[in-house]
Amino acid sequence: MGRYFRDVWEGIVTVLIGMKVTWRHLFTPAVTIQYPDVKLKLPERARNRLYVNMDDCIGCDQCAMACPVDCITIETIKSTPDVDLGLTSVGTKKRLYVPVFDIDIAKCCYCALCVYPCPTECIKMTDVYEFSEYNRENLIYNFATMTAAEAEQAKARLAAYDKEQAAKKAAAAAAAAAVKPAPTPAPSPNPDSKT
Amino acid sequence: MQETMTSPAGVPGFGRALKTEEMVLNMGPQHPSTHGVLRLEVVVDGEIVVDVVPHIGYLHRCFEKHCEHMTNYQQVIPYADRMDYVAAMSNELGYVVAAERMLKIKVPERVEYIRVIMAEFSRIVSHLIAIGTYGMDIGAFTPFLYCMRDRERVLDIFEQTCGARLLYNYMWIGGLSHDVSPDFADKVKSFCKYFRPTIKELNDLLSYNKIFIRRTANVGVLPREVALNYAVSGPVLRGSGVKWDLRKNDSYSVYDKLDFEIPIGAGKKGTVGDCWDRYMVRIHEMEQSVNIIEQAVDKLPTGDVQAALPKRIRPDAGETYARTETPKGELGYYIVSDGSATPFRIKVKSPCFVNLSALPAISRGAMIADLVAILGSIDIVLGEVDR
Amino acid sequence: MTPQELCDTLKTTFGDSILEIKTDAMPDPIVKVAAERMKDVALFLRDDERTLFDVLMCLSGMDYTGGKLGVVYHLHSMKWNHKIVIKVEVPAENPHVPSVESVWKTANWHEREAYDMIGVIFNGHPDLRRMLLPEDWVGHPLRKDYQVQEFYNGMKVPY
Amino acid sequence: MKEFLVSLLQNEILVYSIMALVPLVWVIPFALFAVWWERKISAHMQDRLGPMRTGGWHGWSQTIADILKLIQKEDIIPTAADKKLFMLAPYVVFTGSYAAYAAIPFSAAYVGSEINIGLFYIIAISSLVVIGLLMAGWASNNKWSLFGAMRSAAQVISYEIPVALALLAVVMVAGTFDLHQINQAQEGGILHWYIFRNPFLLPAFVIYFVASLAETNRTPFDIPEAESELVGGYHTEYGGMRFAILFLSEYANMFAVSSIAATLFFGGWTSPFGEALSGPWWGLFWFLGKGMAFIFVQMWLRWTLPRLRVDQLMYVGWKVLIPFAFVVVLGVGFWVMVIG
Repeated sequence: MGRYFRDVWEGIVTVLIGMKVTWRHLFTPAVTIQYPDVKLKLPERARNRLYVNMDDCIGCDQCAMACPVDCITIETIKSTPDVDLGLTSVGTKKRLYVPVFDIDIAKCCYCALCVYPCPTECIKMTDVYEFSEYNRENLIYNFATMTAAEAEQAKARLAAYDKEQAAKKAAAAAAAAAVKPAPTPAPSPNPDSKT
Repeated sequence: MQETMTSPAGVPGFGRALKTEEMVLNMGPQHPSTHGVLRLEVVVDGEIVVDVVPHIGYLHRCFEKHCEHMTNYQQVIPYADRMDYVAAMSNELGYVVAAERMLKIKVPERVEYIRVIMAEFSRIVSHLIAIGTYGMDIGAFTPFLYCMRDRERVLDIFEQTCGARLLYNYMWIGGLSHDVSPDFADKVKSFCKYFRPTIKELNDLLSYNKIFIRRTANVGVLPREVALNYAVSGPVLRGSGVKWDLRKNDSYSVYDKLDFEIPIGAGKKGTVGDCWDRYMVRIHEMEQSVNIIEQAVDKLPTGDVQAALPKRIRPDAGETYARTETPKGELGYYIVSDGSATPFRIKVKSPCFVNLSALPAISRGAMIADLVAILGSIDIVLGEVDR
Repeated sequence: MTPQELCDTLKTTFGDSILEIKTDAMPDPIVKVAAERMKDVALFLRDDERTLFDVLMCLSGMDYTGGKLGVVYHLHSMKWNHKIVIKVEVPAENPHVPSVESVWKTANWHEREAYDMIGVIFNGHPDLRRMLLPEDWVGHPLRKDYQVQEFYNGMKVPY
Repeated sequence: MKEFLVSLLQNEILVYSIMALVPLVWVIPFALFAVWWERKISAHMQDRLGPMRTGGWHGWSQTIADILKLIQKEDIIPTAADKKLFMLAPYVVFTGSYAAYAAIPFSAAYVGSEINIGLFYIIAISSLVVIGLLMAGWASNNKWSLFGAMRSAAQVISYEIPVALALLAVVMVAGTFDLHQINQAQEGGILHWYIFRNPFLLPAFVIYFVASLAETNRTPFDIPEAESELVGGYHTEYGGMRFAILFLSEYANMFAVSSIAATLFFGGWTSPFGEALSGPWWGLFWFLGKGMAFIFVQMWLRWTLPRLRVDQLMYVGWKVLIPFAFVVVLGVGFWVMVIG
């Protein structure tokens, strides 16, 4: 019987304690904000939408390799030695055309693993976080600055150059075979590039 | 009154006095309190649960298969984040501990301390969600919002440190992605100072509320032997009165240099191992986590946050099993390597998966409302159950 | 007990059924057991006063490639605080392993998952259904030679 | 008021129709306001802001927008549902809660129907709500709805008893069932209110208030709709206008029980300052104000407390409220007999 009354008493008291807590909060200022009108300042390390500065991209494909969800697609075309693609802002020499540099931001998991291996720091995460689209195709970002025509042109030039080189090599080989059996290696146009 | 209700078999004449028919109730995959996409096939006799068959797999994302198709060990971390997405830091810690044991890497002291701080924050975050949603399962909506409010403060610290609020990719093999910001220690301390009184407020509002106690005490009792046989872990195990915490019993990182208590369920309001005990263990663990964080911040040494690593991470052929104490329990990574840069096999022993498997054993004979309470007290995250 | 003593105990008790012992492995000893004796070994390890492995930490199905499947049991003793890894290997075309569900209840779901993902069949399991995948799924995805099915109930599977 | 209208319109049926619609003028705006109010109260108790956009100032027209949306929605009836019952149920529920307004004296000048068994009538007619809820739950042909309906039937019927006993205590003091007369008996300032006139009427009020929470399915007794267990309880399958009507009747019911509490224990339309600030319009003001105060307490409780389990609900009803209500009835009787 004593327990019964104690239970009833505890029930009433704890309800009143709880009501006191909520009453106090009725007059504390809200912690929420009116989002589109008021925006929080993001910290400088905020990881949101990816951005690629194509002026600095050397087409090394390391970001695509590092991506755990394969959302980066890169295609490259070798440049011929007679073309100067210029330097990146950190002074690396560009040797590849990058006609395709697509990021499917819908797949992106914002892990920033692509940012760290970049030798020229051209791919980075920005603080833009409002980029929803009505159409999923719009979420595939094409960063490449080359037009299709330019890419074709570059490809054609490379093909012509390769042909020329092959012809030269064949001629050299033939000449070497004719003169003495010590073949000289043909000069590779891009010794550093693996793509 | 509750003793008889939770064990209908003990009610004289139960099942005989009336001709009743059992009904199969489909709880989920879309149900407000299954905490995700869990489906419970519940056989009920009126309001009383006769049997529960959990059906899982709705959130299966092939974590283990993905791991076998990575280009390196580092790439697993964003996926590990996404298992228990409310405590991603703890998952990362488990994975990097396993991978570093595999690679025999020793990380700098500073890294270890920062990792511990982050993992404990992540424990607070996870327990806040567990407690808040538990309150909501029981019917109290307000504690949930208070928990979310406090959680945001921790997420702010996370965001400032690594740039992401939920899925961090912060702990890397051999180090961290960023060093902490200069005002980190101040922020952490001010949070700790803020957080202790809010735990008390939560206790006033929810933990010691008579209705809440009535709903949770003596409900879903998981006895010690059953708990061990089901290999449950974390707060569920400790709620059953087993003093077992991997941070102390199988210490990793720098937990052995920090001083903290292991709270266990004592049956203060009912039986040892009931829902209230499991709930209260979480509350006390948050207090302990605050203690750990304060100590770790004080001890935080200076130094580098990256160990010297080979360019390509390529462990020797072999295997390792490393387990860590996440907020949900014992998270084990079984990593098998064939000597290449890609893991041969990664098996995750998920604490939620194991804890959930004990659900049918403890919810038979309870009521539908109790089933919700029991499920909430087990605190599952379906991302980790299904992987 | 030290890892060496554990392995010796097993060796003396089960003799030829213990196929291989590795005590230098990291971090716990690894013992390979003949598949058909697995349940006896499990019962012994759980109940013997010297071992008392009361917790099955993890049960993993493995595909070792080359037509061999396996199951790995990570055991832990709360009382003695020691650990051991038990392995069994079975041929892929006939992968039968005795279930340890009656020894450790937690094995129930783990074994279902291993069956689902690797295709190891656990004899004596009370409810060996698929755990994560739908009942009518074809194949066991964590096998190394797994080919995903083209259509599932009319839906195209490969993304 | 009735006499005045009859003399004006010379047609009793027309007058009755008008009289019947008067509370509706209050109930519908009240429900709209109360839903918005509840949102704001819950938001501020939870350190949030709540609706802030619709209509400008603090989202005042949020519920109006919601109700417009609900009206426009497609009327969906599940194929497996019992169609006739399903369609009828919300109206039965609403009728039950609305009919109670007939006997509630809004002001000294207005009471819908001045019957001498007003209190008895209210207790009887509000039981109609249960039938509606049962119909809704059964007709939905959904297991969760059925659970909700069964729980609600058990709950409402159980809690009728403490409600009736607590009201009986007042009737014993007042000596009448007529709400208007009960109200008039409390005229003359705050100290004449029944709650302060008899020490046993304070516990009677607490019992009534707790039981009325259960009658209206409010937290901590909201188990019939218990969204974390039963998804939505009896209204799981309802949408659009029908859902709006169920919702409306819930709020109508809330106000009905609050106004009965105000009338019986807190003087209804009487002014707390005796003769000052009284009169028909002031009476309306006091009456509505008191009712709203209780609504606020209901909301306050809702956003503070967890929910009871169904057997505990029965425990509270049968083993706590009813015994205490008996004691209160005895005590009131004793007090009336000895002191007067």
